[in-house]
Amino acid sequence: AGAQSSSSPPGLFGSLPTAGTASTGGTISVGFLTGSTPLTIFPITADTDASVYTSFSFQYDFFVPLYNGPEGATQEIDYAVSVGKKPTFSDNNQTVTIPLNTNYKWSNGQPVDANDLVFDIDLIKAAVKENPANFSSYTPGLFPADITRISATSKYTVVIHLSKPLNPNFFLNDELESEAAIVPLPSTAWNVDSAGGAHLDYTNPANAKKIYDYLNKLGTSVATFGSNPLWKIADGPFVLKTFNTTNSSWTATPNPDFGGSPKPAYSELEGLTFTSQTAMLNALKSGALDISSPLDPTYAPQASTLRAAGDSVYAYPDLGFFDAIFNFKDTTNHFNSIISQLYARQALAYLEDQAAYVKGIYKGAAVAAYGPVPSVPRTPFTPSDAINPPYPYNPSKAVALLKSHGWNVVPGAQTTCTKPGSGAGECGAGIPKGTPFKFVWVYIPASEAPVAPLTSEAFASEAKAAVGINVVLSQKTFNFAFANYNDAAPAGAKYVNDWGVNDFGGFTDDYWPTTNSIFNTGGTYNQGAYHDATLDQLVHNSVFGNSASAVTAEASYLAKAVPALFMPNNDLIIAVNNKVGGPAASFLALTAYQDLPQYWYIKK
Amino acid sequence: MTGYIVRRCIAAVIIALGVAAVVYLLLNFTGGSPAAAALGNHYNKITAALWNKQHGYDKPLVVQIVDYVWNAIHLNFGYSYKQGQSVAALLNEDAGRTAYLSGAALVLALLIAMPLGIAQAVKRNSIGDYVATGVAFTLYSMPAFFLGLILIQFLALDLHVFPAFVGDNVTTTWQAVTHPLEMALPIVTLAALTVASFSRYMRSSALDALAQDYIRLARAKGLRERAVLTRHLLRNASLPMITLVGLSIPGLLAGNIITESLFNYPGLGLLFYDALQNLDYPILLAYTLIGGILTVTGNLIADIAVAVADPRIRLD
Amino acid sequence: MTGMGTTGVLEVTNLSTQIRLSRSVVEAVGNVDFAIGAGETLGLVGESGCGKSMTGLSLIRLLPNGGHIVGGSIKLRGLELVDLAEDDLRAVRGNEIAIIFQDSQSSLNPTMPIGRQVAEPVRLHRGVSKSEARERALEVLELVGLPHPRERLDDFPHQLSGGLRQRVMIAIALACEPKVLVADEPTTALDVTIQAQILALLDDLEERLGMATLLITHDMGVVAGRTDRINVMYAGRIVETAKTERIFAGMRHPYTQALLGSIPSLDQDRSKALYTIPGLPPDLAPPPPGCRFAARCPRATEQCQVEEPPLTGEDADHLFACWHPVDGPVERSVTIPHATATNGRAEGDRLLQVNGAVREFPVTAGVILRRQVDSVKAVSGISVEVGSGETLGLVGESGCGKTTLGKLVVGAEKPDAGTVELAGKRVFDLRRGALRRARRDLQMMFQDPYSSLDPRMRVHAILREPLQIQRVGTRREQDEKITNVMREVGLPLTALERYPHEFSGGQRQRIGLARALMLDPQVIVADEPVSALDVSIRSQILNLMRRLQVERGTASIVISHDLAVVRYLSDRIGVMYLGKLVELGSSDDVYHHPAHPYTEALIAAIPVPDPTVEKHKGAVAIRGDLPSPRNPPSGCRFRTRCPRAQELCAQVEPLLRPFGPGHVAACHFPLQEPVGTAEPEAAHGSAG
Amino acid sequence: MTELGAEDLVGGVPSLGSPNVPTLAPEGGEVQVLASGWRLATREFLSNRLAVVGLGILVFFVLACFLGPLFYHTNQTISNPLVTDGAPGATHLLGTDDNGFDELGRIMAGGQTALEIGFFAALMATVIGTLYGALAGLVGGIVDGVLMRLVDILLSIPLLFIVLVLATRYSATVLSQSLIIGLFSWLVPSRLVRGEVLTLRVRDFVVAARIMGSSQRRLIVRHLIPNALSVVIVNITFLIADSILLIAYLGFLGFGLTFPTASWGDMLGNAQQAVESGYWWLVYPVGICLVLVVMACNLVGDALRDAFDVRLRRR
Ligand SMILES: Nc1ncnc2c1ncn2[C@@H]1O[C@H](COP(=O)(O)OP(=O)(O)OP(=O)(O)O)[C@@H](O)[C@H]1O
Ligand SMILES: Nc1ncnc2c1ncn2[C@@H]1O[C@H](COP(=O)(O)OP(=O)(O)OP(=O)(O)O)[C@@H](O)[C@H]1O
Ligand SMILES: [Mg+2]
Ligand SMILES: [Mg+2]
Repeated sequence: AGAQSSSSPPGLFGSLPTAGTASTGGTISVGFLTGSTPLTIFPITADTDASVYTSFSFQYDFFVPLYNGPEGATQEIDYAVSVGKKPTFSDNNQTVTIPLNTNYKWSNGQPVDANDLVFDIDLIKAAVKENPANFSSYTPGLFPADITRISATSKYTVVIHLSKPLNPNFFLNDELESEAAIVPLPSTAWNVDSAGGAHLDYTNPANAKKIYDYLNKLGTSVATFGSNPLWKIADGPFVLKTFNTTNSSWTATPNPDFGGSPKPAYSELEGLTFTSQTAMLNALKSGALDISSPLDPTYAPQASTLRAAGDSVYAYPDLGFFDAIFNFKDTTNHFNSIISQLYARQALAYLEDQAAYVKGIYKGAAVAAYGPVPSVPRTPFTPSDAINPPYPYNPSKAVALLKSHGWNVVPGAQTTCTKPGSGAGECGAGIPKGTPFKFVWVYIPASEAPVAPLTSEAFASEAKAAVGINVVLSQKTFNFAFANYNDAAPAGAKYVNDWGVNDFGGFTDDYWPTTNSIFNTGGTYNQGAYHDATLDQLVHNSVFGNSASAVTAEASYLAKAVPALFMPNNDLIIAVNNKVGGPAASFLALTAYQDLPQYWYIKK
Repeated sequence: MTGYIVRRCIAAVIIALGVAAVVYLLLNFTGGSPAAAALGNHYNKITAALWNKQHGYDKPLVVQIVDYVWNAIHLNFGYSYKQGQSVAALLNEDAGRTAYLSGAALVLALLIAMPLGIAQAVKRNSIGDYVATGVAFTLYSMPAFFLGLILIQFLALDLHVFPAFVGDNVTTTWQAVTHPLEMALPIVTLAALTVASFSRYMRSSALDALAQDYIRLARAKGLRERAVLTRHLLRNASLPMITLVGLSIPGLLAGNIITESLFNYPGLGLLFYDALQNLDYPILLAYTLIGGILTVTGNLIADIAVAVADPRIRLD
Repeated sequence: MTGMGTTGVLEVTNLSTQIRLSRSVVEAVGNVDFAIGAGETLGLVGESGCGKSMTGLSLIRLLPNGGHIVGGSIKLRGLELVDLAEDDLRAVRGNEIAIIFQDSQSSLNPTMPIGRQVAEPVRLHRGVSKSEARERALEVLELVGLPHPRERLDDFPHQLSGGLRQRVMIAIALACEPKVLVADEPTTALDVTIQAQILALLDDLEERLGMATLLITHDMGVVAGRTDRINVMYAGRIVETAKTERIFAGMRHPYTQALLGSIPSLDQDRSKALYTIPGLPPDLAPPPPGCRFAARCPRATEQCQVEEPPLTGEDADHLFACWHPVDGPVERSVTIPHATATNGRAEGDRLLQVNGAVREFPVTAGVILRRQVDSVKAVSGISVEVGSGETLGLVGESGCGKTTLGKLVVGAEKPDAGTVELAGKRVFDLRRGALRRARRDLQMMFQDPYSSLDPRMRVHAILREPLQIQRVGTRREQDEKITNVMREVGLPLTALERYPHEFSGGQRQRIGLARALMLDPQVIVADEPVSALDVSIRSQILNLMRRLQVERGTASIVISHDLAVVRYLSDRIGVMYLGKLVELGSSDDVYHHPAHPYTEALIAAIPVPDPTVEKHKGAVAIRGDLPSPRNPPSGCRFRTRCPRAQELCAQVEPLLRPFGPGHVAACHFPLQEPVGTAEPEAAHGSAG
Repeated sequence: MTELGAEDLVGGVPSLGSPNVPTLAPEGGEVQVLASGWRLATREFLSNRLAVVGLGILVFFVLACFLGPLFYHTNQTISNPLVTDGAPGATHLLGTDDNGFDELGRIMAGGQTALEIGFFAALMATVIGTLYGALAGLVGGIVDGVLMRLVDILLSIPLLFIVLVLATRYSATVLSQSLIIGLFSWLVPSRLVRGEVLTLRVRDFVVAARIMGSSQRRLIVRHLIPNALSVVIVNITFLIADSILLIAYLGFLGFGLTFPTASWGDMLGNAQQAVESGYWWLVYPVGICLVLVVMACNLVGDALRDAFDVRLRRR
């Protein structure tokens, strides 16, 4: 099955730990950064906790999700670590039948069955009804709002009826499998609304709400994580043993009732907290920590020292994209009109020397990316544009493009529009004569993303030196930029003219990498208010259509349309103490924020 | 005496209330929206208005300030939406460790600075004095993180004398106390921040005292030099230090932010630093407020201590 | 070469002490010889900076940084101290030789109870227990006349008045019954009344304990009555030594002569100028060759410039170092031109009139908003007047309100009640321009010549400032005026380009005077014009002021705690006590026929530079300290220290009653019978 | 017995005439030739060897940072990802930084901004503090009480916190950093000036000027300000040192200046990572520069204080 079969994929930075031979016993420790320590153990995760990936890997150590992935470096569902088997779609893609594995059982002896999945979805519905922010994977109109009925048709089969036809790939990969995924919950034990209270009928929405409120309250109360008997009813490879509230470090022991395989061979899994990546590395070097959390690419140069200290260091990107989004509403210097012009976006794209960024800034720990679906890691949906970029680095092409559209290009100074108008060879509608090509570029500080300032600075330098485009850099914290330099947020209106480009980070893709809600008109994350009818249709196909290649078409279109400046897809660096062994795939999965600690062991 | 203390305390309370109001205003002015922070992706006009109403952010600023101060008096500093806990609980968790770190650093700084300052004053303009002055100035001019970095690089990573960071086994204050080796570098870093200014101050204060006639008189009585220093000089020269210690509290707290994040030590400074990255306003507010109150209290205690220790200060 | 043979407890021969500075070496003491026998008191006098203190400090080798003994010997009953090991020397310090430091106000450790400070040397040298040492401390504190010593053992120094602190200092010195006591200016910082008490105490103790005492002072009056012998020091050398009476009656060194001649005495003829010594003592780093006094000596010849005179004399009992010795005191005969025409005040001439002036300073407390909790009654209803051309003197102990009254007169303070009128006009009720113009007529000269001059202004700017403010004259006229005034006060024009700190104290005081004169005021208030100055400089300034009084005819108020100074300069004298005017009259009346017991006591307390007078003075008339001006005693404020006080004094406040023409005093039991009854006007202090 | 007659009057003044004193010489005596105030202060300052070293360091860095780039030409505006983090060598004496800028050139440029910010912030703090303190000290009473309590309150809020919080909202430029630091560090100078004004106000020379009828304005301009100035000047050096340190902390905590400007503090911001990555040249040279300059400011300030003090003491 999945995890054991992967070997070193192309584009891997460094080398994976060797498998060795397993011994029994011992402790393996995993590092966390303060600020991304587990905040919730109850697997229905609210928005406020959702960007903290460790909450999920922490939860999944104890509770096996319906669908989990990826399979090593392959961006697909790994059925070996999922409760569900591959579902079938029927009735014009409106009925989904999900068969469950029969080998999982709860610590209280109950099997993990269809009711447990129904229980989870009922609770999710209750949570969303209370406040959409309670379920971080919620997208308006989609899961769970698109479910009309859900029923357990047999002990291990669940049937879901959808209100409208959905692309099966979309429903499986983006809705049933996603970060804050669907996790079957112990419906016979957790269906209570108070400690020792009566077991309630959770199919009654009122009860579901009560149960959700109760569990959610306990699930975010870190002080009782370690002691609450509810959380000991687990079906995952581990059971939480202790949780130290002061620094959120924790220990877990193998779950004797774990129905999957392999069963953990060592006796304790430990989560340790560090205030910085540097502190974590120091701990690794001194042997106090076994497995790091994903590190920034700026740590790439340290690979050699770490290796010298006897650690394995490897890096691989997560599926997703980084982009600096254009603000199509920024009227400062008519930037909205300029950026609406495809040629202007193309010119900017030509200025990105991604190869140099990867080499000089990412120190090799990244791959160039030119669209929402990167070339690495490879998915079945990667378009050819991802491999052969439509606008590779070429400043002279940028110059030529601008010149041919009526701009007076003055490298090193300020390029201005000399031929206003919307005809051919003219700047475009709404750009008066003399308009400077100039905008504010917002990026986040090095303390939050070490490369962000550097790539922003490199781009700004190039734009000015080569084409005379003036990029005014402005640093804002992630939270500030995300909440305010965002046309899709209510607070954004106040700041709409404060920014032209927002390089706040990027998005993680689901295994069906549609940009629904990111680039489609009205999408909740369409922060720059990009509007393109063609794209809207393509996204619609990806979500509601039936084509298995819809998402490739969408990605290919976006790579050419440049709705944002795509940035290199950076690697997540993982360092592992050589004493730890395991199948390569289990280590590769770490680069996608997936912990599969059951595969690891202490080498003999 | 009691009258003085009572009056001084009332003044401190008024200043502390002022601090709370100013801090609230300041953070409000910097334009953080707690609703945006709390609601995340689902932040929109309607949810925000609802949320603001629920949490009292729709009231006039003055009322908000009064409410905030009122709640702060009751040790209720609000709720951290990012961390999902009441701020008071978060602070409570970390306060002990930070107090230990700062306290130990302060004590260490005093233990070094007081004898050093006196020795420098007694042997002034000697080679030793120059060297000590030079070192003091260097330390005083060194950003704490730079010093910490050098210490980590040389003492921990190169020479392996101390651990480079505070390990996971130090989670309670008591553990911090019982792991002196792990705490050595953070304490030294933090202490170095203050030891320099303390010893400079002690030196000049000791120089002043040495020039006083009562020192000459003590010698004229036939006292040994050591007795002159311990019985007559020490107390008089140390009096100004009390005030300085009170004044050094903000510096220590600021140093905590640096030191704690540098050495992986979970304390208030780190809490603040994380909150800053997350724009976790309730924590920012509370920490700044506590910093202010500690400063006020520090000054208050220093004033009272000086009054107790210095018989010249008239208390009526 | 010593005059005392070998019987001395302490014998100092050929002592030389230097202070090494970074750039120079100060030869503070050079070839000094003296000896003191048991029970004997040796006086060491001289101007400031002549090496008196260094001599005293050399005896126990407690010199300032860089100071060390470079030669000679100090023998304490045969024990050589100069090269004694530090440890052994410690056994001598505080035990056999005790010292009372100059400026003793800061000699007590402010954070240690006085009992422990007194007990400290006892424990150290006697090796006794804590409680025994405490008992001894009690004993000596009683000995030095500290009232209620048992209760005060645990007091801190700041809780004691200056006089009591000095007593504690003496107690510390005497705690181990030393053989030798060095008293360095033991009374300089104290008021005359307290000084008299302390000197009497020292006298008494020397006699009872049989110590050898070295009494260091610059005040010839102090040594006159209390020493057996006097050494006169100048620029690090002993220039003359003899028995006290002989020094005063038949000094041979011109310096000694000048020193004595420049002190105004109480019976000084005001028409005669004071004797002065020109210039300043030399810098001792290094000292000039030849006779060190030569540069200031009227008798100096070629020889004096190059050859240093040895300390010799006709007999071993009177030695002096001079090539051209004088013979006895100088006859003061220089008359001040026109001075004889005493500026008697014409009846009804009231240039300046102060009516019932009251000034109380609030005492505040509270940290946030300062509340007034009490007030210092600095001036409590004083009425005086000054006629044109007349000089009024104000005397009284420190803190009695003299300066405050002076400031009220010139408008530097606002009275809380009462008025100040100049030529019948209430000038300070005027506004703006009129007020500014009125201010021309009232100027002040300050006590501390340094702090009264802006350290960042050149003299030229300082002198021009009043003219600028008052918009008097063109630039050229102003410069002319400045030149004239500079000449008047005797300063070279080169001084105009300099900053205040580059001047000596006397020169600064001249600048202060010049500034006061710039506007040709009608009244000048001179607040302690000479108290910060050395004797020789003091007489220069007094002569100058006296001359200007005569030449310019400006009315003035002279404030001083020194009755002799006030008497020399004033036509009339007012005596103040705790914010009240207790006596007012012509100088002669006040001095020769005082009506108020306080005036009498004050006069009696002043040490007179005449051994015969001084040695036969009676007991100290005033006891105790000045009460706090925050809550002055009821009734007569002097009653708590008055030997004549009775019931009545506590209940009824005495009014000013006439005792002759222009002579009033406020006392229920005066020293003489009042003439007539108190008229309302008299009660306000004007001459009736 | 010596008899003195009217003929002994010298220059119209009675005195014990000495043959050595020429007639018509001023009786006040010649003015001693003492060193002037500034000379004294300078001598005192120069006698402090550490201070001279400090001054030398300051002068060196000011020259090196502002004139150095004229001789050592480097690109400091166009970042070049291809030559990032290069080790020191012949083309780049101190290597290159993570933008591919020449580190030595960067140190000069960063020194300029650090010194500029330090200076501007100090200047602003001084101006505000002086005016505020002078106002409080002169007006006195309730106004003084209120103004000073406000200072107490602001002083109780740790400066680093305020600046950090503000920095999350406003992006940093040389001007804005100077402004923010300056706006929040005037408190200490205001206290100093107020204290100084309070003592000066009752000094006799001010009383003297008042008695002459001087206006309030003249008092302030001619007497109070010049005399309070030494305290202020001395404080400026300390303020500069503190400001440079403060921007270093801001840089470390991630709130440095925007590209392509950088100050030493910003450059040290990533020190921890750079050291661990083995890029020592990005840390120690700039760190040493920063420490040296801050130390030099402190040394000079210390010595100035002593020098001014001695001058005032030497009456
Ligand atoms: N600490 C010192 N350092 C350098 N020179 C000093 C020091 N103390 C005194 N002197 C110098 O030594 C000389 C003698 O000083 P000393 O104090 O003995 O004078 P004095 O006669 O006691 O004067 P005064 O009446 O002012 O006390 C003076 O020239 C003085 O300037
Ligand atoms: N500005 C002031 N504030 C408060 N109290 C004052 C002030 N000026 C003077 N006093 C007090 O008023 C009283 C009288 O002071 P004043 O200076 O007039 O006395 P004085 O006779 O001149 O004394 P001295 O001889 O010491 O100069 C003293 O107790 C003094 O402490
Ligand atoms: Mg002396
Ligand atoms: Mg006075």
